[in-house]
Amino acid sequence: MTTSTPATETSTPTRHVIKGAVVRFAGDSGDGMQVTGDQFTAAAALAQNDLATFPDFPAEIRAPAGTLYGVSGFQIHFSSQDVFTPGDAPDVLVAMNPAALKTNLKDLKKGGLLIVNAGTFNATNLKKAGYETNPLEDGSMDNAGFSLLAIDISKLTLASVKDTGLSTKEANRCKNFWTLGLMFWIYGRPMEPSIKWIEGKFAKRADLVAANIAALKAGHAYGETAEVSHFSYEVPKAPVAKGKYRNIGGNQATAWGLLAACELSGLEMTLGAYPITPASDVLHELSKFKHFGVTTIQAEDEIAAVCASIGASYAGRIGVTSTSGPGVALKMEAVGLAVSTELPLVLIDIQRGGPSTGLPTKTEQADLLQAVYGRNGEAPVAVIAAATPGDCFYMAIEAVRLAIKYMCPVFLLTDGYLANGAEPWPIPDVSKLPKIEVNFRKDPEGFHPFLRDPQTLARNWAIPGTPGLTHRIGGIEKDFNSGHISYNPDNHEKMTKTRAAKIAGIANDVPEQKIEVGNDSGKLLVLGWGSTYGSIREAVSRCRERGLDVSHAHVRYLNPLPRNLGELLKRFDRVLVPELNNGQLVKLVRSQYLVPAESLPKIQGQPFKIAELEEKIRQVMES
Amino acid sequence: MTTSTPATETSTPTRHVIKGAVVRFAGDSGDGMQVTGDQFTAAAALAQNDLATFPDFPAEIRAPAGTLYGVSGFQIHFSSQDVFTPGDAPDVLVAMNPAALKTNLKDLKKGGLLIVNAGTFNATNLKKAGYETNPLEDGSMDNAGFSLLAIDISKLTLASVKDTGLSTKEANRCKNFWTLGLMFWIYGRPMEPSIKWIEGKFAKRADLVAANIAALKAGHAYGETAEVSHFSYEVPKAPVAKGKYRNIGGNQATAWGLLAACELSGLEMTLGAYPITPASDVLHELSKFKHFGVTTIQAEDEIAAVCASIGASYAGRIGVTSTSGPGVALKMEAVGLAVSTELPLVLIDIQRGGPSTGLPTKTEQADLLQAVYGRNGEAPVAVIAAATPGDCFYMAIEAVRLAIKYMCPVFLLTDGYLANGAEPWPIPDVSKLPKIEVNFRKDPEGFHPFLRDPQTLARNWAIPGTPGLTHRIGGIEKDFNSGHISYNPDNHEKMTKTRAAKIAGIANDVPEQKIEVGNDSGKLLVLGWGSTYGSIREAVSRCRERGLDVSHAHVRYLNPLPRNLGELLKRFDRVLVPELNNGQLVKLVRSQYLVPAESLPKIQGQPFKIAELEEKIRQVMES
Amino acid sequence: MSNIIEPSKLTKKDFETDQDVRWCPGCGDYAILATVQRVMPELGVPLEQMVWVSGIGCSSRFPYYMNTYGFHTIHGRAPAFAMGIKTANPSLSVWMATGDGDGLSIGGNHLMHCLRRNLDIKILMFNNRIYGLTKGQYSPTSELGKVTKSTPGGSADQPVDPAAFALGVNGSFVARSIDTEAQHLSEVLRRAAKHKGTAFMEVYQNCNVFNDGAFDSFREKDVRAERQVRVEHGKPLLFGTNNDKGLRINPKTLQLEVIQLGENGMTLADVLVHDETNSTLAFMLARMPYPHFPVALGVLFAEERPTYDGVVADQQAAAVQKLGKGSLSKLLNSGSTWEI
Amino acid sequence: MSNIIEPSKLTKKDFETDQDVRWCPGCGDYAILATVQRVMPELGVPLEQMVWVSGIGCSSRFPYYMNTYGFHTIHGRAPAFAMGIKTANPSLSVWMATGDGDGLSIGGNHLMHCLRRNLDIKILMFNNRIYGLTKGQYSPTSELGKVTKSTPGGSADQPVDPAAFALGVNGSFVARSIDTEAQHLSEVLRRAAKHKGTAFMEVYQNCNVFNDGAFDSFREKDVRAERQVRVEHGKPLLFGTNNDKGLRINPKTLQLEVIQLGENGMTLADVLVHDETNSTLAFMLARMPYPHFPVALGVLFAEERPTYDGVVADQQAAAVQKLGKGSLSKLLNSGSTWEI
Ligand SMILES: Cc1ncc(C[n+]2csc(CCOP(=O)(O)OP(=O)(O)O)c2C)c(N)n1
Ligand SMILES: Cc1ncc(C[n+]2csc(CCOP(=O)(O)OP(=O)(O)O)c2C)c(N)n1
Ligand code: SF4
Ligand code: SF4
Ligand SMILES: [Mg+2]
Ligand SMILES: [Mg+2]
Repeated sequence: MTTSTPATETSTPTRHVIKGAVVRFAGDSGDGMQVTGDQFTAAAALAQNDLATFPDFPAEIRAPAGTLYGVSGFQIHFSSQDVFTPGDAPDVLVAMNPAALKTNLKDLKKGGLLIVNAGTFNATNLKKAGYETNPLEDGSMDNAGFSLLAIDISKLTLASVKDTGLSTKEANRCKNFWTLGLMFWIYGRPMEPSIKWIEGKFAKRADLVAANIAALKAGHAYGETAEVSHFSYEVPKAPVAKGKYRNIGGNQATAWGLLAACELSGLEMTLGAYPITPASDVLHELSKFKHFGVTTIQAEDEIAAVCASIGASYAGRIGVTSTSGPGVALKMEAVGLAVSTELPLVLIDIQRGGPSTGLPTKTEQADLLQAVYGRNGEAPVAVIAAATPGDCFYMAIEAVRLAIKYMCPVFLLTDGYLANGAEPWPIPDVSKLPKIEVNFRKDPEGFHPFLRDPQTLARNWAIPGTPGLTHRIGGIEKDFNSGHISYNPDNHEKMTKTRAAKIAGIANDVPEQKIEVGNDSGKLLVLGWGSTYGSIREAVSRCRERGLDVSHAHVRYLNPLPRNLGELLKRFDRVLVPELNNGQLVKLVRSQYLVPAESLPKIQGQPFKIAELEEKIRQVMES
Repeated sequence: MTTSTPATETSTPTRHVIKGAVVRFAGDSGDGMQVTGDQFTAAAALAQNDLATFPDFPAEIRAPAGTLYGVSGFQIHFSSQDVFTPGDAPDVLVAMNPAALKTNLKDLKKGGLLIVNAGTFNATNLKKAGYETNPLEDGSMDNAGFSLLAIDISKLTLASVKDTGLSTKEANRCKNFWTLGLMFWIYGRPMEPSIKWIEGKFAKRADLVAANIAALKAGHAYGETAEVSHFSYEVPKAPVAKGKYRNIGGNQATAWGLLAACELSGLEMTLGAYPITPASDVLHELSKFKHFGVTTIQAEDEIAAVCASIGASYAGRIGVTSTSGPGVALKMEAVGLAVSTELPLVLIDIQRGGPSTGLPTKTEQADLLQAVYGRNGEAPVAVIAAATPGDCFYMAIEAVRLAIKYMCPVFLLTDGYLANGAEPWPIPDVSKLPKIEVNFRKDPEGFHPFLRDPQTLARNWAIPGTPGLTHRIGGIEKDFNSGHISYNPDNHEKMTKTRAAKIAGIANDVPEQKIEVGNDSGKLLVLGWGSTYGSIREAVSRCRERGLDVSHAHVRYLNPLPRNLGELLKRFDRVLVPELNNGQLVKLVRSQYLVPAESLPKIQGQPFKIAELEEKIRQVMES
Repeated sequence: MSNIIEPSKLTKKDFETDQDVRWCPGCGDYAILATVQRVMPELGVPLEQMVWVSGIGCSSRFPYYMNTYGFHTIHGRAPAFAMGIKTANPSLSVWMATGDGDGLSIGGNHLMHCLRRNLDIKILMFNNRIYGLTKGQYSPTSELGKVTKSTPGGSADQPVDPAAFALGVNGSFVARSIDTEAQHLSEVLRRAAKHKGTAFMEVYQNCNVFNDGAFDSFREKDVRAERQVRVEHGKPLLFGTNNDKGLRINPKTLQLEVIQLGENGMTLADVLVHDETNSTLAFMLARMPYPHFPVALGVLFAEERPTYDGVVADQQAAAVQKLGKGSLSKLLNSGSTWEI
Repeated sequence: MSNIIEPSKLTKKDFETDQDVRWCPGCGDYAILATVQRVMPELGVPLEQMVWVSGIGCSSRFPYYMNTYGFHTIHGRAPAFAMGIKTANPSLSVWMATGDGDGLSIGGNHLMHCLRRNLDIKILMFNNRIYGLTKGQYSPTSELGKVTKSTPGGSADQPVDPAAFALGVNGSFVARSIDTEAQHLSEVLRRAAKHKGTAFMEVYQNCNVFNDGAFDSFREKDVRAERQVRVEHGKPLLFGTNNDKGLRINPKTLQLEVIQLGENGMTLADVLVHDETNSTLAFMLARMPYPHFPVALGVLFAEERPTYDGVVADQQAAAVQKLGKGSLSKLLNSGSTWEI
């Protein structure tokens, strides 16, 4: 999307109608930027803008106040048109202290608006932020290509709440609502919903309710004043489909998708997990839903977690384990057992920056090859990936469906960017979601544990407690015809090929690869997977608006790859594969289809910016 | 090789000169077939035949006597020409009991010689072996296409040792030496060396010495008797290079190669290991060599084993860890740390049948992709593989050289077939082996832990105890210029690319890919790696003798692949990749070079037979 | 693979499988298997309600020979699998077979957490003080200086005592027995079956191939009486051929000591009475240095405590009680939503 | 990154690094770091001879702040890395920082084996009874029913006591202290430094963000005297504001009990004298149920034993003694060879 920014507007009292904007709130961990962002998001949603958000937490739990690494941010992109990412560079940057300014200013869009809380620009904070001199005074901001609103928000907040009798410390905490009030005014948002929220949130503290509301209103009133009035915008409704919406985050959607799978399959679920960033919230979220038949086990480590999940599957539940890269590495020996015993298992890998401990709070897509190949012996599993926060819900259901139908481990790949990102989400009609069929073996007649469905090649699932079906399974090779241990050479080859054929067969049970944007043949296909969906889609659309013959396809099924993918790729002169890794999907497609796909890697712990993709695509097409 | 078998010979009293033969000794675990095989091998070696051997142990520790799964075998292929494998089908099969006959007869070559100990064909043993009737009497062996020598070896043995006053139980144990004596006569071998061996072995038991020698001589004498005399052969010397030779097994060679690396680098070594079949013998062997400066740690598990090895590397030793597939899976998280901290680490994966516990005592090559890709994040390592038992010695040295020079983990892949196989080995002149250079950082001037050699990109190795170089390292991303923790996006990309470039650069430090057999261009290239060397080489040679335009190249460096490989592959119309897995190297070369290499998988826990490869190659070339 | 028999009619045969047992001839595992198969029918648990879980090792082959549900998993992880199985279906009777290597070397952590959580499963640890399946390396229970394939110069590790370990991590039931002592082992198995919580049983098992005779010095008929003390709750800790030796706490050193009844005024009254609810006593008995002291066999410690699976089940029930069975559509429509 | 100073001249400053410490303001880790940095110079170990190893966790960030060699490894595995480091170079002084999650949850097995082997390293376990770095899930030392992000209904796990665990697996040195008690902690550190073998120190550490006040009930000035018993070898186990309470073993129950001097005839003579060589007493002290009993702090147990690295080094030396420095060419030419 393109937004006309303040600088390009002629200043008039009436609101400037703009397509949309990208706003970033940045402040100290203690400044409540996440709350501000959430409230601002809710308002945009109610105004029926399309939007996407992304929080940016510091790596430290609670960094000392005022430090550079203690800065917490929240970015929102809202628009009257479809929105696919939280946006590249902010049109408006709100910096609540010097450190926030230092770490974020470089991102402000040319011609953008900078709002700073001048009240925090004292010697100590400036020093902590590494400023020799005060940037608000040393002239470094004069005609620096953006508009500056330097306001002593701290002072104005204290003034606005003085009658509530709060301690200065508490009073000072209200400054995020003062700021919110100002931003509400700038974008013409009603204050009521946030006032309601404040009343609910601080119900037990009347003084806090009064203070925060007072601050909110004061900030709003301040907007009215002359020097701000020409920064007033209106972002019309977006043409989004009718229906009921809610905001949903990636990890939340993943957890809720698993709950959905319980209801759709009628099975109970066991999540075995060990805390790890950025996966822990899946455990936290699911632990609230015991009444959905979900047992969450916080195991002693990742190995115990996956083993407990496999044990639960063996006993007839949906066994799920959630973790991130290093945890996945630890689970692989056990995943091999699930492959060999052919038990359903859902592995959720919320990828983060690697290798090793790497960049725990940053995003990356570098676990794909680990998921596909990272086990001893020939141990094929299914691998799928979610494309957006909301998509996590549906892919989690899909992971469970495949695991049960094919009696195999299924990896669901998401990443830190999806996990913490959020978007408005059309609430599905549960009654319309397809059921997941489960057939436990009951009949002793002719039973053995590795009897297979000739169609899917899945073995029958006979669970403890079933009379007449007692049997033993394990990780040693099994006889195709009896399920007993077998060291027979031909049998081993037959079983290995069968396990491989079973996974390969999934390709016939999943949608063909479709084109997201553009034609299904042409000069260039941009092939993506996972969380890069929004950036690629938007970048390709922009290139097409510029008349370039480029299309976008986004792979959700990574192993096996969609049955028509090879043929699709061959219909394009060139294939470009942008990934947040050093080139992984590109290896899979080159090896499988022998197409000269080209890698476009980014390994910075951050998502692609639309602009950089657009630029690369143009370069590629010119080269 | 082709051997003229007895049946094809006209029977005369003088010894038939044959190129060579494949002999298999098969009997009960308790029958001492391994000893017999070793003695027979020593004799062939002394006669200067070229040879290769392979033992075949039962999966159970000590299976009950007489059972099918309790059969233990030993196969030797000796010849007056170059020998590359222990041979496909035996020309001579020695079966010491019904179970041994039952499990091995199918392999006997058409026109071969079968020698059985008729004395063990009683009701119990026949039943245990699953024989309804006695195959020696029910006519099932009449003109079955092989010659039969049914001898009551048990009785003759007892008779031969009756004067030594041994208990029947002990006397009966001598029958393997009776059999050895017979085989010595058949191939015209001197008995003295084995007599010496017996005298040494049983030094403490004069009666056992006497008995075993008596049995040996009796068996030999029996050979003289009429009905055996026409099975008497002579296998001339092989045209092997001059020099001093010894017999060496794969795991032994691996262990000795590591000892060599200690001497060549002047460093001490720590092997962290946890027992696992078929890798345990590397631990066992190295534990004998403390006086070489080797510390072996039997850790509590594979994770502790690799971590202890990394700790040792950090402290300035050569850190090595040896294991098999499931153990490798467990080590991967820690390997990622070695990648990130850029410490030398040698991982020896003696591959076995998978997935999961799989077929622990069988061989397979299915850990290649795990070694290359099986870690979280972008975590490239070097991967190399040994081709023959003796080659394990040199590749172990190479693994250490690369690990130290490039400060990175190096996987050395061998497998159960190499581990337990053995071959005559020209003893190298130690003084001629290239030294391994080690430069510990000593100079505090301008030091930081991630300073790199501009050539190799290896970081400097500064070990605890060095004054002035105290520093901290870990698995979080590090700043390229200071080595401190860094969450900087561009730095992360730079470090990731640097680690990748460092590994890729190894290609310039290792030999170009050479052709083993045939021309360096043509119709078909058979591309192999690891333990399939002998079978492929022999099969390709035979095909060429038949006039087929086929060549053999064998990859020792799997990551990075040799710098000239892509260009080499493109010089052939077709590329066939035989592997003891479901197609792994073939994926790597297709993806990297976009050549339509074809996979020839065998997943039976057993090596390729020369004949089956020969057949496949012919089919491929005709198709 | 099996057919349906009602519990009361079950016999030893019903617990046997059609698989031939592949342990070495003479292995102590055979005796343990036979005793277990003999005791199981007494428990009145239907075949299909019983699950045997194991790791990897000779001992871990156990499930293949029990005609119940069985899961031969991966090395050292059996307790974690059992955790998933038991919490998924608490009505199952879950038994675990492990070895000193499987359970205490690679698997020590899972065993520790299973014990402290008090998951309601029964654990048989076959302690032969060696790695059998991998052909004879020393284990965490092998004595210091143990010479094996991997330690030709003798091991440098101080061993750990399984029972003391279990007590140290707060295990709720800790017992010891011997492979060949069918009766004693049977009694221990019955007690374990009755215990609600993790029942940890260490069974000394002879590996006649790689560690033959490891326990002969106190296992053989002729030495048994002098070298073993059979502990029974409420009974004095007596032993000896004439049952005239006893254990007491020396009031000064507060350490255990062996006393000879009749000698320097010692009477039965001086002998310590076993109290299986006293974890300190259990700890002392578990760690008595042998051969200076006899080996304590029997139920060293037993205490009823909430089980992990019990608490989990209760929380589940309480949640449904409080919130009703979860409804997805309610959930999806909860919180702030908006219509367009 | 550092320059060379001779040991005797070392000061606290020398042990500090240029990295700014990134723990939450108010975290107990700061106090521990300061105390450690203050005590280290006393040990006379050159900076370059000291190595700090850790796993992952807030506490495991410790090495970054010590100006010695440091290795921030992976979660739970620090003892295994220490094993490789110490055996590779026994002259190094190896210290380990870990947490209740790093050391007892994922890392319990390595810690157990380190303790039983008696590797000569010093281990500081920061026990805040919570997972700090991952923002507040319960840990193996959290009390049963602990409500956290991952256990909204309360945890179902019975906790394990680190000191009892260490004693159960045969640890040779087990001590306890508190983050804020600089003097007491200093003394424990000195004792640990002197101990040859694995010195295990549990330090109660306040996580003011996710488990604030976990130890206040016995840590605060006003309650300290009544709620803590400071154990010292050879000294009676007295506590209380007026030092008039003591611990004794009840001769009947053989259990510890608290006695009030002066009441029903109890005198100092009745009070148990601490014997740090008595593992049973240590076990009792470690497991005293709180708050019914005070919390025992100090060196609970200490015993000199052969160390793993010591035995390994001796074996190495002996081998060279016996066989001479190994020669590759001798080896290659040994056994049966033949010339062609
Ligand atoms: C991950 C892994 N590491 C190692 C092994 C090899 N292994 C199998 S059993 C075993 C030890 C067995 O010892 P124990 O548990 O005492 O059983 P036992 O054979 O003595 O009954 C080992 C090391 C394995 N199967 N898997
Ligand atoms: C393999 C792996 N699993 C999980 C994590 C995530 N993780 C990091 S620290 C930690 C627990 C920290 O708790 P503790 O050891 O008590 O340290 P504290 O932060 O409380 O000082 C976890 C679960 C990880 N880094 N690596
Ligand atoms: S190796 Fe030992 S433990 Fe294993 S089966 Fe044989 S005798 Fe039993
Ligand atoms: S989270 Fe807790 S333990 Fe970690 S630094 Fe903050 S206060 Fe300390
Ligand atoms: Mg054992
Ligand atoms: Mg903690």
